[in-house]
Formats: sequence, structure tokens, C-alpha cells
Amino acid sequence: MAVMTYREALNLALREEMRRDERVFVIGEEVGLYEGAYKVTQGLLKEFGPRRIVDTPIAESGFTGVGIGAAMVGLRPVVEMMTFNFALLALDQIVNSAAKMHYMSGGQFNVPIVIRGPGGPAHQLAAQHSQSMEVYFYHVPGLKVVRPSTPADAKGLLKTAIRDDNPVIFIESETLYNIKGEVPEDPEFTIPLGQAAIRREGTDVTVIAYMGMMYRALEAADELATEGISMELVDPRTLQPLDTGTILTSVRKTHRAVVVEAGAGFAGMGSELSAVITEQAFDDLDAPVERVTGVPAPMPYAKNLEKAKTPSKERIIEAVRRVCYANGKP
Amino acid sequence: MAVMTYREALNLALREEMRRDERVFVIGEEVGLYEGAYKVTQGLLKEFGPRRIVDTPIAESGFTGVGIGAAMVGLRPVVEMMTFNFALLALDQIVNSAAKMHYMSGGQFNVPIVIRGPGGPAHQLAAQHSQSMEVYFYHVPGLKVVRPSTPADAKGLLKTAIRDDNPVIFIESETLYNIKGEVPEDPEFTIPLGQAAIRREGTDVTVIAYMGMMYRALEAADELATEGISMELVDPRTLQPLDTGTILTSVRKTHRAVVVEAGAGFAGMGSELSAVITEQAFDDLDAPVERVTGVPAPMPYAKNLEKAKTPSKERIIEAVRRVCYANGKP
Amino acid sequence: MAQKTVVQPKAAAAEVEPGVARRIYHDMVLIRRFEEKAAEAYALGKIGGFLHLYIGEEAVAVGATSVMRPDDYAIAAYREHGHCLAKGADPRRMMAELFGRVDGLSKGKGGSMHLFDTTVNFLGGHAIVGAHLPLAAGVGFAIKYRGGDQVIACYFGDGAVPEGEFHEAMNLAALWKLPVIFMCENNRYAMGTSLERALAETEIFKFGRSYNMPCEAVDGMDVLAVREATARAVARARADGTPSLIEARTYRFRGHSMRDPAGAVYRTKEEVEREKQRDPIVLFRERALTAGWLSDTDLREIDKSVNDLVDEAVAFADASPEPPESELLTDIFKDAEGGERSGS
Amino acid sequence: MAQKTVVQPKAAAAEVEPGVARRIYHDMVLIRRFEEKAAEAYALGKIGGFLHLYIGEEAVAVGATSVMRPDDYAIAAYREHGHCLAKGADPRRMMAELFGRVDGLSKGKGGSMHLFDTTVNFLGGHAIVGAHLPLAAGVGFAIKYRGGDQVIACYFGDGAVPEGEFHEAMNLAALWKLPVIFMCENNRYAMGTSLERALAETEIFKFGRSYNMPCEAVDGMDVLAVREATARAVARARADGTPSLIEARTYRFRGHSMRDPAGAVYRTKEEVEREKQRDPIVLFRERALTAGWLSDTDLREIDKSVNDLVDEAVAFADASPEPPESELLTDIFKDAEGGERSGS
Ligand SMILES: Cc1ncc(C[n+]2csc(CCOP(=O)(O)OP(=O)(O)O)c2C)c(N)n1
Ligand SMILES: Cc1ncc(C[n+]2csc(CCOP(=O)(O)OP(=O)(O)O)c2C)c(N)n1
Ligand SMILES: [Mg+2]
Ligand SMILES: [Mg+2]
Repeated sequence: MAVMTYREALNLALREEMRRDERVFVIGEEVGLYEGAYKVTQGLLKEFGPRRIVDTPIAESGFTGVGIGAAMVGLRPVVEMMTFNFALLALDQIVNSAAKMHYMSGGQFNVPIVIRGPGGPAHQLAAQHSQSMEVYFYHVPGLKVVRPSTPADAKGLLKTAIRDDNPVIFIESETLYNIKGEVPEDPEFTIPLGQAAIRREGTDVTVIAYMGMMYRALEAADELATEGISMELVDPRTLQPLDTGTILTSVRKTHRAVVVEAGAGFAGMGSELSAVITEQAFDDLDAPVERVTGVPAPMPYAKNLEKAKTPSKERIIEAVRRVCYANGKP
Repeated sequence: MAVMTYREALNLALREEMRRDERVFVIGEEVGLYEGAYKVTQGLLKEFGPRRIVDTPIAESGFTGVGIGAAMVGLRPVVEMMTFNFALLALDQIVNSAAKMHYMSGGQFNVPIVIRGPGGPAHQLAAQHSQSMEVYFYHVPGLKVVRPSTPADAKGLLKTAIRDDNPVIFIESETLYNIKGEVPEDPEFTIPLGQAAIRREGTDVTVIAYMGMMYRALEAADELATEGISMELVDPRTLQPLDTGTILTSVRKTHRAVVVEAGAGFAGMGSELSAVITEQAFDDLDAPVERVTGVPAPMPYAKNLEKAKTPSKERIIEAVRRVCYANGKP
Repeated sequence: MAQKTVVQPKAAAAEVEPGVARRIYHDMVLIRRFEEKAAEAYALGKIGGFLHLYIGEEAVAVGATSVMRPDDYAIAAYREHGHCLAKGADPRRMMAELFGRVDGLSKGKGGSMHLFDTTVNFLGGHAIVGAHLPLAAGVGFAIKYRGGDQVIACYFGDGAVPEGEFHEAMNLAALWKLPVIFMCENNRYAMGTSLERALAETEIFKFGRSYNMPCEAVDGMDVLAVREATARAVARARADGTPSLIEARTYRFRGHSMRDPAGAVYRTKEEVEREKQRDPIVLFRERALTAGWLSDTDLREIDKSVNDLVDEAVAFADASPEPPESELLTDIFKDAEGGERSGS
Repeated sequence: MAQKTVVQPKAAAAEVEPGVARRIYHDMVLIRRFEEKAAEAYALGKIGGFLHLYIGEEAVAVGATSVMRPDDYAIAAYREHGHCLAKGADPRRMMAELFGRVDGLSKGKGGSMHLFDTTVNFLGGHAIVGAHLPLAAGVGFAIKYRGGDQVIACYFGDGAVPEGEFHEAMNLAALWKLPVIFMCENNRYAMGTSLERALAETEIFKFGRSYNMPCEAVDGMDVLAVREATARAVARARADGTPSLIEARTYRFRGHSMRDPAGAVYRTKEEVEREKQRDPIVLFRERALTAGWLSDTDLREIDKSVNDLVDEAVAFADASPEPPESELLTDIFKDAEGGERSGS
């Protein structure tokens, strides 16, 4: 174990997999000479050279397509989206080429590609640069979607994603790159896709949250503990495939669930989780599943409005109280 | 009232609005000389000329952007996507330009644009040409999304969409263009966005479905009636804004709900409806909301596999039976 | 930079070996007959969805493929029966794919627009106009990454040129010197839209100049002219990865798809009839006879064997069963099947 | 088709009226001072997010705008303070927007990357590279549709050229003869990526040829050279809608954004210093003095008034309150507010 930042964990995962597998290469805007707009690829050009660390012009659809084509014939590209907002320009390639190739070809071709970069609300970047992007991907058959909340997960899940034979959408967060945590140094340390993590054990309510919202829920948990409410916090880690087993086990234990997401909410992860939990644990629920989501508006620039846009600790606490006191005290 | 096809109803709506408002124009691939890949724009070039019926090269992002730019300075474009599958190439323009312009400019600019065309499963068009596309749009703040199931709705809702001052995503269906129905000829006939329609009144279960699935649910209703189950069928018509009022009123009456959608299901309309109904009518529900969705796979070409991909009448009937017999006979 | 301008249609000078002539004639006739049968099958409802015929354009795929190696790659759009056959795919499995049967190349999951065959390095079969151009650049990238000397032929229509992905792929291939041969099959129409209504510059090969990419236009009805131009491009690509843009001027004898009448509003019957006078198969047959590369007997013999091959393909497809319903959930992911994915 | 090649940097011949010289100098200095103040405010945390300075490139926006009418339109990317000021927006409301205050042009909702001002026909402020080019074509379309004789200036960086939307917008504008002036501000870098590493053809103006569009390159540090080239393009556009591509060769004196050091790894300090020797403001000041268009007193007077204006802008922004939280849900839709939308 070593303590490192989320950024360093990603960097280490890339180095280890590139050392391990000659077919792995990194391609994207500013990944080489500039060492990454967010420095995730720092030092990689120096270690692996321009053949494997490929700087591209601004042409998201083009270089994503290049990655997909290269993957079709056996390479294992890691495509960096400088920020995931720009992935919309490559969405057709991701959905119609990458996600469907294996199916359309009856299993003849597969696309082992990882498309990674920061996504989600950032700091005062406004409407076009601060969006929760996973909503464009997790509903697409043929794609896997990862949202790693901790440095250890960042490393373990990125390594697994790179070794996966299918397209994996790996969305990091600008706001988490500097957080520190314990990270296993074993180059064989990986985390399977589709396994949720229990971030905190509890008995009264299950809260499901990932990335920044997971940390906000942790703060809420501390405060709720002082008023005697014990929160169990589940972090799905991968949204597709989704580990419904762990989530349902927790809900069957607590009988209450609150889902938190930074996105606008309409037909989002919260909707899916609420639906799944209700379908499969209806008789175990003491209260309807509560959704705490971002306000359904584009992201405003002004600091105070931006703050009000995403779920606050207070809103999480209120939601937890609502489900807990729905039918009398827990 | 006149009986006409869904295609003719759309064509009439376009003609009426173009006659009414000189700022309205139609732009897209093959809309003019070819009169539309699906003939929705038949005769428009003849009546309005090439200035207002604009054929474009294959450049979805380009001509959608042209529509948005023209709308910013006062025109009212109707952009035809030959099929909505191609809208993925213009998604960045739709999401980052059209949907956010009004907000980013603090209300200074608005984008009165309609983006319309056929979407959803068609006949053996395979993975890239047969997809439920609404899932890419209804979660985006700043967009309205319409899915009209009948000729009358096609006319009334398209006219409203064209008169709306905001971007409206209007997704038709290749499989419905030839259906016939009564359509009001009054050029002032419009249908407000955000109003669901009760397609069939019933007392035992509320089924929510639109487009092809709505007709399949109607067939299911007939069969269920013979075994004494009375279905109330609600067609949301517009998915964004969503008429939750009508839906909840129905569910509070029937105490049971089944949501049907052609899409893959994960975080889809069914998820959102299931979540909303559970949140707001939890104590009225005798059974968890059931979702009947398409199989989470790309669309296969083979006829038999294609048939198995989307919800069948049988699957709808089974779901209704499950909710109805969940706690004893209705 | 070779930036030849278009040579007015005149037969290419080339001499070819009888063996080569035989293969060229055989492949062009095979494509023609295969598609005539497919059209019949479509009329009978045995093939569904969209069916886009390559009839009239055979010289492009056959001429280009004739100077490439089996280990070279090819990728195309949705009008790809010809390219797939030229690459050497089994007509029986192709027809079965069009019929949506389990013995099809992709078990019936892809259909006419999505033919793939790993065994002959045919990479599809793509139905989003322009989207396969970046994929071709990616294959070129992989070839270079591995230090190989293969090349990839990327076939696309004039309609793909106004798309942004054409520009992005051309720039990346030229910037990084990727061994891609961009073969534009300019049949003058994108569905019902003529070149003049789609491009500010209708001499498509000239776009190559914006990328300092060798480019030329050739008579796409002259299989040997296509062969020669492709040979030049292949030589450049094998030497140092230099990509090329070739504009093959051809014509589609049939409608855009089976749903579109041949002589639709966007072009005159006269124009279609005039172009049919330059049928690439007829032109080559005469050429081969005069040059003595092939005899009447050779031709009759080839015609006969092709007919048998195609009849066999149809019989094979007819006999093949529909894919089992379990196939609906296979091939979504390589490792695990649908089960691993969370759906509803 | 005028397809001039680049003239080696030499001062443009033009004579200008004292009044014009005054405005040109005033606007360039205003942009410079405004941004210097913005940089200070950013360091103080009064401005957040990304802040991209135009310092060094002032001659492009000012030169181009100086030959356009107030009713002409302008649209730009995220480095748009200069274009917005040149168009005549109120510096106070602009600074308030950068501060995220309610008196900002967009009530603080857009910020530095999304400046809009209907009152001066400034259409933003767009942060997706290349995405505003089709919008500009759309505005040109609307002008033509209405039979007006306005034009739109579309400013974009060299980094937008490899994007597909550049190609799509250029083709549509040329094909339909839309009155758009595509002004490429070639400062040789897209963030840390130099031209040579981004484009197979680094003489950007030449891309115009692929669309048969008049195109030329000009010294973007010479405000009068930009003015003249733009005047030619405006004349063509007003006459019959002919669009143009102008490549203004300029240089960014500061880092890509405030987060990027000026002399970062991708370019040498020496290069930056060398380029600073050709400061467009200094060049024009000397020119104006020698030519006698402006006197020392004039210049001092302008400098003073600009300083006052900018101080005022900062004071105004400081004094303006944050937008009320209710603004979070306004302006999502024009007719109804957030309420009408279904969220959670
Ligand atoms: C991105 C996209 N837009 C539109 C279509 C619909 N479409 C299918 S084929 C076609 C015409 C393409 O013409 P061209 O590229 O010249 O190829 P050809 O059919 O002539 O061989 C169009 C518009 C599509 N498949 N993809
Ligand atoms: C589509 C897209 N990709 C990437 C980015 C990130 N990005 C912001 S500015 C920039 C460089 C643009 O350079 P250029 O167009 O030359 O403009 P300059 O900054 O030099 O004025 C990049 C890559 C973006 N905003 N949009
Ligand atoms: Mg064509
Ligand atoms: Mg630049």
C-alpha cells in the first residue's frame, strides 16, 4: 500500500498496463508533450515515447474512430477525452461503431477500447464544460461504464477496463484528481467491473452515491449519526454492469433507500436504481425510494448558483430524514 | 375532421405553419427534390420553393448548426433528420448549442427550432438504423421531447412544436407513417406540450405506453378484457415536459402500473415513470410498478431476432397479470 | 506530390496476365450475378430492410483489390457486397447473411449493410455515412504501430465528402502518414442529391490537396485504370505509409436502394441509359477479347461457373435456418454474454 | 476567385481617417487593459473557472470590426473578450459577467467563455471548439433568407481547423453563398499543440481552395492589414453573399488560459519574447504617430480615458450583487420557466 492521489493512481495504472501489454497505447489531445490537460498522463511520453503516447489535433470523432479501428485489428487503445463534454462529438463513433461492432459482426470483431477523462460538475466552468456525462452511455447495449470514486478504485478499475475486451467508458472527475488515498502497489491488483463497494456500514437507511456525491453523503452520514440515524453507504463504482445484488442486500437490511446523483435526474441513475429497488424489494421498503439529484438546469457560471445546482449535504440529510421518519422513527 | 395518414398529418402541419409564418423553413437531407426519404415533405418544394425547403449535403452537425444559428437571429427552422439515428452526429449542437443558448446568454437568445424525423425500431434495418433515440434527449435541460402516436397528435403537436420558442425534439416512427386516423382540419388546431392522452379507460391497471408500444398495449387490453382485467392506457405524448398529473391520477385510481417502452430500458422512460409513480403514489400501489422494455441488445437484422427484441403483446399481458394478481385477484 | 488531374476516359494502357484478366472478369461477373439474385430474393421477401446494389460500380472494388494482398484490409459503407466478394468472402455465407440466417457471415445479425469477414480481412459494412473513414485511419495506425507493410482500402461515396469525418480522417491519415487508400466511389449522387448540390468543389480528388495528400481521379468504369491508380497508391503506402485519395468516377445503374426506382426524379432515364453504355463488365470483356487475354470459351466458362456459384449461394441461404433466439443475447460483450449487462 | 497567397509582413498601405485611427487605437488599448484587469481579478479569486486572454491578438478583432457595420454580426469561441468589446459591449457589464454578478451581460450565468450581447449583435461566446462555425453559417443563412446585406464575422482558432465542423460549415457557406467571413486567428498553438502537429497543411488559408472560397493570409499583428483584408471580404459578402476565409497570423502573448503559464513547455521563452516585439498596439501607435493620424496628446488622452473606463468596469462589477438563487431556474425555457420542465 502507498498513499497517492487519484491522479497518480490513474497514471500508475496506465504505466503498469503499458509495461505489461505492448498493444496498449494512449491517444488524445495534449496527452504527450503537455502531459495531459489535467496531468494524468504526466511522464508517459518520456517513458513510452511518441509511438505509444499519441498527441492528436482537436478532432474527437476522428481520433476516437482511430482508436476503434485500431482496436478492431488487435490494439488496445486508451483514448483520453480532455473532458468528457467533448465525447458528444464522438458519440456516434462510440455508440454506432464501438458498442455495436461485436454484435453486428456476429462476434467476429470486438473493440477493446477504454475512453477515459474527467466528467461531471467542475468549478465554475459553466454550461458546456460542467455536465454529468454518464447519462449518455450507461443505457447503450455494448458499453460498460465506470465511475471510480477513490484512488484505489481509480487504479484497480482502470487496469480492469484496459484488460477488458469490450468498450469501457471510464469517467473521472476534475474535482477528485487531488484527493489522496491508500493504493495497492501490486501490479496485479485489479477490481472486477460490476462490484459495488460499501463505503460505510449502517442499519437505518441505504444511501447510494458515487464520485463527489459519495463524499458528500459521507459528511451527511456523520451528521446523521449524531441524531441517531445510521446510514449504510453503497458506491456502485461501475454503473454498467450494475451490482444490484449488493444494493438490494443493503436495502433489504435497512428497508429504506436514498439515491444521490449530480446529474439532472430525469431518467438518470437515480431513476434506474429507484425502479430496480422498488421492483425487487417492494415488500421490504418502509418508504418510497428518495432521489436527490442535481437541479434540472444547465450549469450556471456564478459561484452561488453553481453551488445550488448540485445536491448539498443538507438536501441529502433531509431526504434521509424523510425516508426514516416516513413511518415513525427508525 | 378528415381521415388521413400520420404522414399526411405531418405534411399538413408543415404546410399550415409555413403558410402562417414566413419565418418557418424546412432543412435537411432529401427534403426537397426527393420530397423526403419517407415522403413527409411531399409537395413542399413545389408549394414553397427552394428558399424555404432546403436540401442539404450529408452533414448533420453542419446543417443542424445552421438551423440553430438561423433560429438565434429569428427564423424558425424545422430540421429533418432523415432518421433520428443520425442525430448522434449533431448531438453536440443540440445539447451544447441549442439546449443551453437561452440559459448561457441569461435569456438574451433563444432557439426556436424543431428537429424532427423518424426514430425507434423499424423493419430489419439492424443495429445502426433501428434504435430508440429519445433516451439521448429527454434528460437534457433545455430540450422538449415529443413522441406522437396518432395522426391527430402528429399534426397538433408538430404545430405546437413549431410555435414553441424553444428547441423541440420531435421523434416520429417509420412504422406509423401509414396509419390512418381522424385529424382536425382547423389550421388553429394545436395540442399543448405536456398533456398526456387516455387512450382507453379502465379500472384495474394503468399501462403507460407511446408510439408502436401504445398500439401493442391496446391489443393486450382487448385480450385482457376477455379475462376480466380492465386496462387504462395512458399515452404521455410528450416525454419532456412529462404530464405526471394525468399518470398519477390514473394510478391512484387503478393502484397498479405497467410501463412499456421499446428501448433497452436501463435508465429509460420506464425507469423514470416507475420512480415518479413510486415516489408520489407509493401508498396507493398494490404492487410494484412493472417495466416491460426492449431486450438490452443492439438491434439484430434477422427477422425472428428482431421480433424478439421489442416487447410483445404477450410480455405486456404477463406484466399486467403480475401486477394484478400480486395481491389476489383485482 | 503526385496531383494528377483527371484523364479523360480512355482505356488504360496496362497489359495484364491472362490469370489476372480471368480473376478480374470472374470477380466483376460474380458481383453482378450475386446482386441480381439478391434483388430477386428481395422481391420475394427473403431479404428485408435496405438492400443497396453495387451494379455498375464493380470495376472499382475489383480493380483496386486486384493489386492488393490478401493480408491487406478493406472497409466500406453499406453498399459493400462487391467489396466483400472481391476480398474473397464466401458467396454462400454472404447470401445467408442477407437472408438473415444462422450460417451467414454474422449469423444473420448484421444483414446486407453490415457484412464482416475476419477470414479475408474485410472490416465491414458500415451504415453511418462517413463514420468508417476514421476507422480506416485507425487500422492504418495499427499497421504502422506494428511496423507492418499492409495497407487498407477505404471505400466511400461522394456523399461522405461533406461530412466532417471525411475531413478529420483525411487530416489524421496525412498528418501521421497512415497507409490508407481513400477510394471515393463518385457515382455523382448521394441518394437523390447530385454532386453539384452537395459540394462547393465537385472535383473530389482535389480535396486531397488540402492535406498535401497524393490524389487523382480515374475512370471508375475502366477496371484497369482503377487498378493502375490503386497500384500507384499501394506502392506509396507500402513504401512509407503515405496515404492517397483516389476519386473513381463511376455510376450506379440501379436505384439508391431497392426502395428507390432506378430512374427516379433526381436523374433522367436518358442519363441512366447513356451511362449503362459504359458497363464496366462489357468494356473489360471486349478489351480482354481484343487483347487476347481471354477467349470466348474462357468467358463462357467463367459465366457458367459464376452462375453455378450464385445458384449454390441462394440454395445454401435458403437451406440455412434462422438463428436460434438465444443469439439475441450473445455477442453483446466478448467475454460475458448479455447476462453480465444490467438491463431491465 | 481571389486566392492570394500570404504577403510577407509589411505594413499595409492604407491611409485612415484620424477618427478611425482613434477608434482603432482606443479599442485595442481597451481590450488590453480590460484583460490585464481581468487577470488581476482572477488572481484575487474574483473570477473563476477558465479565463482565456486575447492579449497580443487585439489587431484581429479590432481591425475586422472597424470595417463592419453595427448591424453586422460577430460570433467567437471562448477567447472572446476582445471581439465582444470591439463590437461595442459595455465593459462594465462584461466585467460583471466575468465576476458572476447579476448585472453581467447574462446575469452571471455565462461567465468569461459565454459572453453574449444582443444589443450589439454579438452572438457569443462558445466553448466547444469548432461548434460555432455552423452557427455562423446559420446566421448567414438567415441574412440571405431575409434578403438583407449584413454579414457575420466568425472568429475561430487554428485549433478548430482539424474539427469536422470547420469542413461542414465551410462547404455549406460556399455551396449556398452565405455572407460569412471565416476569420481564423492563427496563433500557431491550440493549447500546447503547434500547427505542425495538428494539420497536414499548415497554411490554413489554403483550405479555402477546397471550397472554391476566396481566401488569403494576412499579418494579424498589423491592424490595418487585417482591416483591408476584411474590407475586401465584406465587399464580396455584401455584393452577393460570397463567403471568405481569412487567416490572420497572430500570436498569444499569454498562456492558453490563466491556468497555463505563458512560457510553457510547448513553446520557448525566446519565441514568446520575439513575438512580443511585434505588439500590435505598439506597431499601430508608432504608425499613427509617424503618419500624423494621432498626436502624443491624443494617445495619452485615450490611454487615460481607457484606464478610467476599465477601473469603472471593475468597480461596477465589484458593486454588483450575486444573482438571486431564483435565477438558477430561469432562462431554461423562453416561455415557461424551469417549472414547466419535468426534473426530479
Ligand atoms: C450520417 C448519415 N446520414 C444520412 C444517412 C442516410 N443515407 C444513407 S445512404 C445515403 C447517401 C450516401 O451517398 P454516397 O455516400 O454517395 O454513397 P452511394 O449511396 O452513392 O454509394 C444517405 C444520405 C446515413 N446512412 N448516415
Ligand atoms: C471540441 C473541443 N475539444 C477540446 C476542447 C478543449 N480546448 C479548449 S481550447 C482548446 C485549444 C483551441 O485552440 P485554438 O482553436 O487554436 O484557439 P486558441 O486557444 O489558440 O485561441 C482546446 C483543445 C474544447 N473546448 N472543445
Ligand atoms: Mg454516391
Ligand atoms: Mg490557436
